Amino acid sequence: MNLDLDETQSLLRETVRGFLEDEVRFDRIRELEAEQGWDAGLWKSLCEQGWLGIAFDSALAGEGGSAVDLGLLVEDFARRAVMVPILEVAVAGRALQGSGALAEELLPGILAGDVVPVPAILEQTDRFDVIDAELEEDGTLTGEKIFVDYGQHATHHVVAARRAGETGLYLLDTSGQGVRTEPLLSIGRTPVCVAHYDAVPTRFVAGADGLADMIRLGRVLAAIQCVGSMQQSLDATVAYAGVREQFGKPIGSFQAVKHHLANMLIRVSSARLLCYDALSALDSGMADDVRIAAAKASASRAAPEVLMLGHQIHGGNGVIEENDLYFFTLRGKERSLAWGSVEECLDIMAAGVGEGLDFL
Amino acid sequence: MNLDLDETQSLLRETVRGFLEDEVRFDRIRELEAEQGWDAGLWKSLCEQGWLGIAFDSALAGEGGSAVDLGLLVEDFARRAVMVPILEVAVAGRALQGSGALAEELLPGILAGDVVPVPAILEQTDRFDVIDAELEEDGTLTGEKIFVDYGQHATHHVVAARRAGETGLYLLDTSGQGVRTEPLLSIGRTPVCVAHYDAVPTRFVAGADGLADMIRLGRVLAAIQCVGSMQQSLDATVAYAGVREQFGKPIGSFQAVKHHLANMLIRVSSARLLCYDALSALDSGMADDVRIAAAKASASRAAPEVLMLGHQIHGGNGVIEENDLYFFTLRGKERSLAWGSVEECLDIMAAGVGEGLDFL
Amino acid sequence: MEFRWEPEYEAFRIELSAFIQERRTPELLREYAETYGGGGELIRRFHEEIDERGWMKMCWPTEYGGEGRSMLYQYLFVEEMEYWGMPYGNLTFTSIAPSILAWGNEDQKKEYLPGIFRGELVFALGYSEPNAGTDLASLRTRAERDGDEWVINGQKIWTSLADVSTHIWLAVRTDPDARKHAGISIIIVPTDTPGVTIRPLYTMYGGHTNETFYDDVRVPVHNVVGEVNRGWPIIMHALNHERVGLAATGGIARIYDQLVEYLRAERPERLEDPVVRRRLAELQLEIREHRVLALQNAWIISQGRTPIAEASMAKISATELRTRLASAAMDILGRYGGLSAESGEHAPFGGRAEWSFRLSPIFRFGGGTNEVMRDIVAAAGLGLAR
Amino acid sequence: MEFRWEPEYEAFRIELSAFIQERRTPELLREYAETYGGGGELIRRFHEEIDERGWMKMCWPTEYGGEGRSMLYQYLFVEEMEYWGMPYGNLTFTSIAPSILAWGNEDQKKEYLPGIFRGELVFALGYSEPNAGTDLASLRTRAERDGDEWVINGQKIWTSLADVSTHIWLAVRTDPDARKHAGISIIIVPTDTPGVTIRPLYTMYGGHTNETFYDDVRVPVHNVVGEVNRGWPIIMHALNHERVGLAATGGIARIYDQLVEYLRAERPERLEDPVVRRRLAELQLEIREHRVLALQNAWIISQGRTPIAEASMAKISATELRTRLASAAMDILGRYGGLSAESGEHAPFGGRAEWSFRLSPIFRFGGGTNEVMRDIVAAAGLGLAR
Repeated sequence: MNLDLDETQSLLRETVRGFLEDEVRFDRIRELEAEQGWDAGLWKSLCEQGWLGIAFDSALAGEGGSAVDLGLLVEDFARRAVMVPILEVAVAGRALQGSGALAEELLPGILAGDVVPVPAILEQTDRFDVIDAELEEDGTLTGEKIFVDYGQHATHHVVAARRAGETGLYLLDTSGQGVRTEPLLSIGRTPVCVAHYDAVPTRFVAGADGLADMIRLGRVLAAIQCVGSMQQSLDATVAYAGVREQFGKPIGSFQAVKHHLANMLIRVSSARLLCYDALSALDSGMADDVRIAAAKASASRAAPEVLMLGHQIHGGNGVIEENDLYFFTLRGKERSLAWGSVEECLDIMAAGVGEGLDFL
Repeated sequence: MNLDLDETQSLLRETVRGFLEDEVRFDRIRELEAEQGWDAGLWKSLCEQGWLGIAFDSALAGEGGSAVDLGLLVEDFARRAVMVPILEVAVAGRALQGSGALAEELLPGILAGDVVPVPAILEQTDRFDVIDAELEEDGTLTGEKIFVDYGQHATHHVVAARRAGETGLYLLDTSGQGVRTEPLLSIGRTPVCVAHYDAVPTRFVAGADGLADMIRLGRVLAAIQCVGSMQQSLDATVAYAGVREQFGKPIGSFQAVKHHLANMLIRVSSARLLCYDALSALDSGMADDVRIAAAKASASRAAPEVLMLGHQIHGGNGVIEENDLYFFTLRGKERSLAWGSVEECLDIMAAGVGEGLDFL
Repeated sequence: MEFRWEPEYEAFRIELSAFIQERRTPELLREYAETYGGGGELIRRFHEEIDERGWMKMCWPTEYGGEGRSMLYQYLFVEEMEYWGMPYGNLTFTSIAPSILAWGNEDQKKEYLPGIFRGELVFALGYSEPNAGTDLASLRTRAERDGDEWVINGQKIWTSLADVSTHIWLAVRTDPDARKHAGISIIIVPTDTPGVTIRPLYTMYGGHTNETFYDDVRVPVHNVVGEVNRGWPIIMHALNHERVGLAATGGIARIYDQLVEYLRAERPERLEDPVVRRRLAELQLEIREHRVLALQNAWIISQGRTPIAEASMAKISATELRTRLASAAMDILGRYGGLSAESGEHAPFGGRAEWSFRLSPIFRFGGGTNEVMRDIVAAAGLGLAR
Repeated sequence: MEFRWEPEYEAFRIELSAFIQERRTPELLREYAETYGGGGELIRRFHEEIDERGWMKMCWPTEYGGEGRSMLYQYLFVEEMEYWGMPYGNLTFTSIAPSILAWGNEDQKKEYLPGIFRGELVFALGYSEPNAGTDLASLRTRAERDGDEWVINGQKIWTSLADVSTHIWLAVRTDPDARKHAGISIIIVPTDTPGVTIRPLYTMYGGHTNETFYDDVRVPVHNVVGEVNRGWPIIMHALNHERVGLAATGGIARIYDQLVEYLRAERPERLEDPVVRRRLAELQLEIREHRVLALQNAWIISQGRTPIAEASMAKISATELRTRLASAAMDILGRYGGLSAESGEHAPFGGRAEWSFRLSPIFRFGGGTNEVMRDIVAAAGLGLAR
């Protein structure tokens, strides 16, 4: 048991935060939002810093492969609302890691920032357990995937599909013929699309277990992104409550405002701890779907409440685009829906009800 | 549309409140709680006042038969935590009203307070839609009913039972052979029992419609009892917050306490309005099960929150038996379970989902 | 006590609903979305038709051309308009017009009311300043008398609609030496008066509000509403009416109905899921709980009484439900729930839930923060000391 | 960062659980219920057995007979005891003992600690007075020095366990002229000292607490803990430890487990109902959300740091969940959920949910009201001015 960051983790956090504060201007994010772009330059820099390697184990030229470390990185990126596919490339890349020749071929490019693979799982039903896409006998894919985050900017999609009835993950190259992406506009304002595939060649990445692992990690990291958004909203709101005066005193001295802030902290703290609990379980191979779902359900359910309390305390100043607060509100709510909404995660927990509270 | 009390209603309320304040000492209720008794003397007096007649239409020697008026009466009785079967006799008596000869035989006694019939509906499953009790061919009943409020003190039970597959209401005399009651102790501390019947003769009261009407009225009146408990808790808490001082000022001047009280008022107001909305619909013959269930769900869900906020503001002074607050906490929560808990009422509302919000 | 709409109310609602259906064209809705109800030919024509039927004035005293009908008609009118998302003058109609009726002089009533009813006059509310939000009495924009004119200098914020309005209902300090709540007046400023500058502030809900700047703005002295330095009660009166509008159930009920309709048409298996049905039942319960508070409020007004605690309760209830409902609808819709209108056919019912979520914060602090509303409920509703 | 219990912790919990199962007799539980942990031969014997295994002192410094183990062991110990509803000294163990260790002199440590560990000494907490609840510093019970003795006069309320305790941990005013928080001392008063009168106050949860009256009660001067007039930080320290106990997850988790077990055994059709399963999932989520706050708290203590905001957060979270859980369990059980233990076999799992509901208010204001806890979270956790 260790709920503190270790020395390496503290150093990582400090370095990442410093870098992001220096490199990421919020106005740049506003521009990217407007053009539905992504921050390709920043992606290259962070790859140069070697941070992406945190997602991969060292045998394959990565730096670590600890899910907890990856969570710390993703949380800090969420706190700066950075417009890069850190979650997507991390989970797609980790799935590729176990694929032998494919891993050797692609990982160096991924680590260098040139190869950008993202997962493409969901179909029209918006359910992680309904995969109808089916490969042809020649291994090509014809069909559609929806809610492909950063899909229009990725070099590769790691798609969930069936072959001979078995579900698995398959890699396809988006630069080849037959791939068309149709952008969507989602509340989070990060790039997302529908991907249409017409006889696109694919390569095998992993089987059903690989897909399940990808969903587990993606789910907790999306929960961590909610946490990052909430924390940022809380920090901004505490700062604002300290300087904004009404009735001759800072609004932070009103008990109602204090209690809102205390409630925000309680919710964020619970959600964060459950996320790192789940990531830690992933690292030790003790993750079960209920534990993963609990982390996501907690963050997803807390997010709209916490973020809207932030707005309540900010008043009108919080809703104008000149203020940075809205990034976190919109991203946080979007991430609460991604990788399993609170409804879907509670369904998973409900399926496990009756197995006893052995988690104490 | 008229959300105010009319003159007769205002007068009734004033008279009833005055009477109850004069006649009902809380210490008497403590004694009755301890012995699981009921306030037979008070019952006689209220019958002498003619108030029970409010439940019945005038053609049958009653006074009115308006469900709204009955609701006002029941609310005030709940506000004084009076230990009499006002709800039970009202709904049982109204069911008897349509039974011709039986009505003529019993109603005078009911109005005089000598005949005390109460409903006996629930069986082991605790569901209003599962009635398995079945009459023998000779019309006698052998079986059990549970959660019979005031059943050990009643002269008659109006039981829900089947005969030749059809559900209906049947009257039985508890003073005859074959009736045994087994008291239960419920959180509300009002008398309640399991009733065991062994070849007890019965008389037909009403068919399935009569049972459905009984459940509808009983359900809203139980909701009104929750409202009465909540209102009493709120009033006591407002008074306490005005006099209890901490940190050199009344605790009612702390914003957190004010907001608790405001939230209590909002919850009570919604629940009460929905109750009278439902009662009014019963009067105009426009009641549907969803509207009835909504009133009960609202009151049942609000009750524990409101009552516990009352305790939160009362602190230690609220939990000792010397204080009257606990009557309302315990009764309110008990009534939230009676005649359909929030879970059961939400199930009923869920069954009606998709029919559009035509209630605006 | 009786919770049933009498036949004449039912008949009115049916007539109004039919009227709306005939005129609810995509073009009109687009104009409404683009101007926020501030203007456009279609909206003006729609207003005229409403006014021709007498519906704008039906609840007004006969001496001002009204029919003196119960304010419950106006309640039904606003609910129905809000349900269908139609323009009806909004705050100009629900808050400014009654304020002019209550506090304006005869000249002002003649000058403004007919135009408001025809939809020709649109008022923007000039209350808030950068340092005077909920603490409105701290406002600093000042008006100094110079002969027959007031000369106004200062800055307002959240002057929504200013860019499409004809007038600004401006709260100014006319006596800098008086105590905080004294020395404030309401002055009607035509928006095109020289010295008025309007700067848009873009918002997270896709539209914009405005900052407005006043630089030696000159208006005639008779533009003051009520007495000079006695503006505070006028503001409180207008805010109370504003809260009534904020408490409307129509828009909330619509999102719920659209959600159910969408699930029925596009995701029938979701609508059959017992857990989804339970969630919908819970949301419906909350709408019902709110609706009776809004109705109670309207009832009190219709009886000529002034709801204080009740208006605040309904305002709290509506605005917090709005956020919860939008958020829950998105959760039920999953990632589809996050899609904005710009996603076209992929977005469930035009991305309305998503937009409603982005819009929802403003109602909770607008018209007085819900924290102050709760203070008011405790004071006016329960007698606790302020 | 690592959220896994190392094997030695797992082994400890397994050993402790087995130990409890062997001794958890109906007789012991009855004695616990009747004395509230205050005493009785079976409880004393149980304590001795715990003490023999070194579990009472395992986290204590070696110089006081402890093993200097991580306080996480004590966290597991308390959670397991609370889960099974077993006596372990409760506040005397979790709040008073560490206070004596931190503030007492060597004589006091020798005099009290061994007896606490063996369960022979039970302390009642004498903080609150009729007019000094959360505002504890307003206390008026006074102690005046007379030679080698303190002479105590006054009244306390909520002196729970006083009737079954050996000592009262009494907060008194020793300097009436000092400012509010100064001039307070902690004095240990043997319960059988002449002049101490105990009057029971019966409660809605079926047990009783006490009022205690002090009429020229004389105790030796060396019964003061720490320095005279410096009692305030001792009280704060002890309250902080009390909050840790109030935040325990064990009792909450037990109600949940019992509810699920009851449904499985007695109402299997309810446990299969998707809506009931969803409600249970929501409750389980809330327990998980609380449990990590309690763990965070324990972790900070185990690192030798003092949790302030974290202790308050866990206390708020545990105590509000307790009410919600009990209430929700009753709702799921329907009218059966309202039955008290006295209803015998009809009452689901001994009427535990119903009793838990009646008991639950006290935790929300006891040990500092949750309103003050939130003030503390805002101040200590977020740096807002008090």
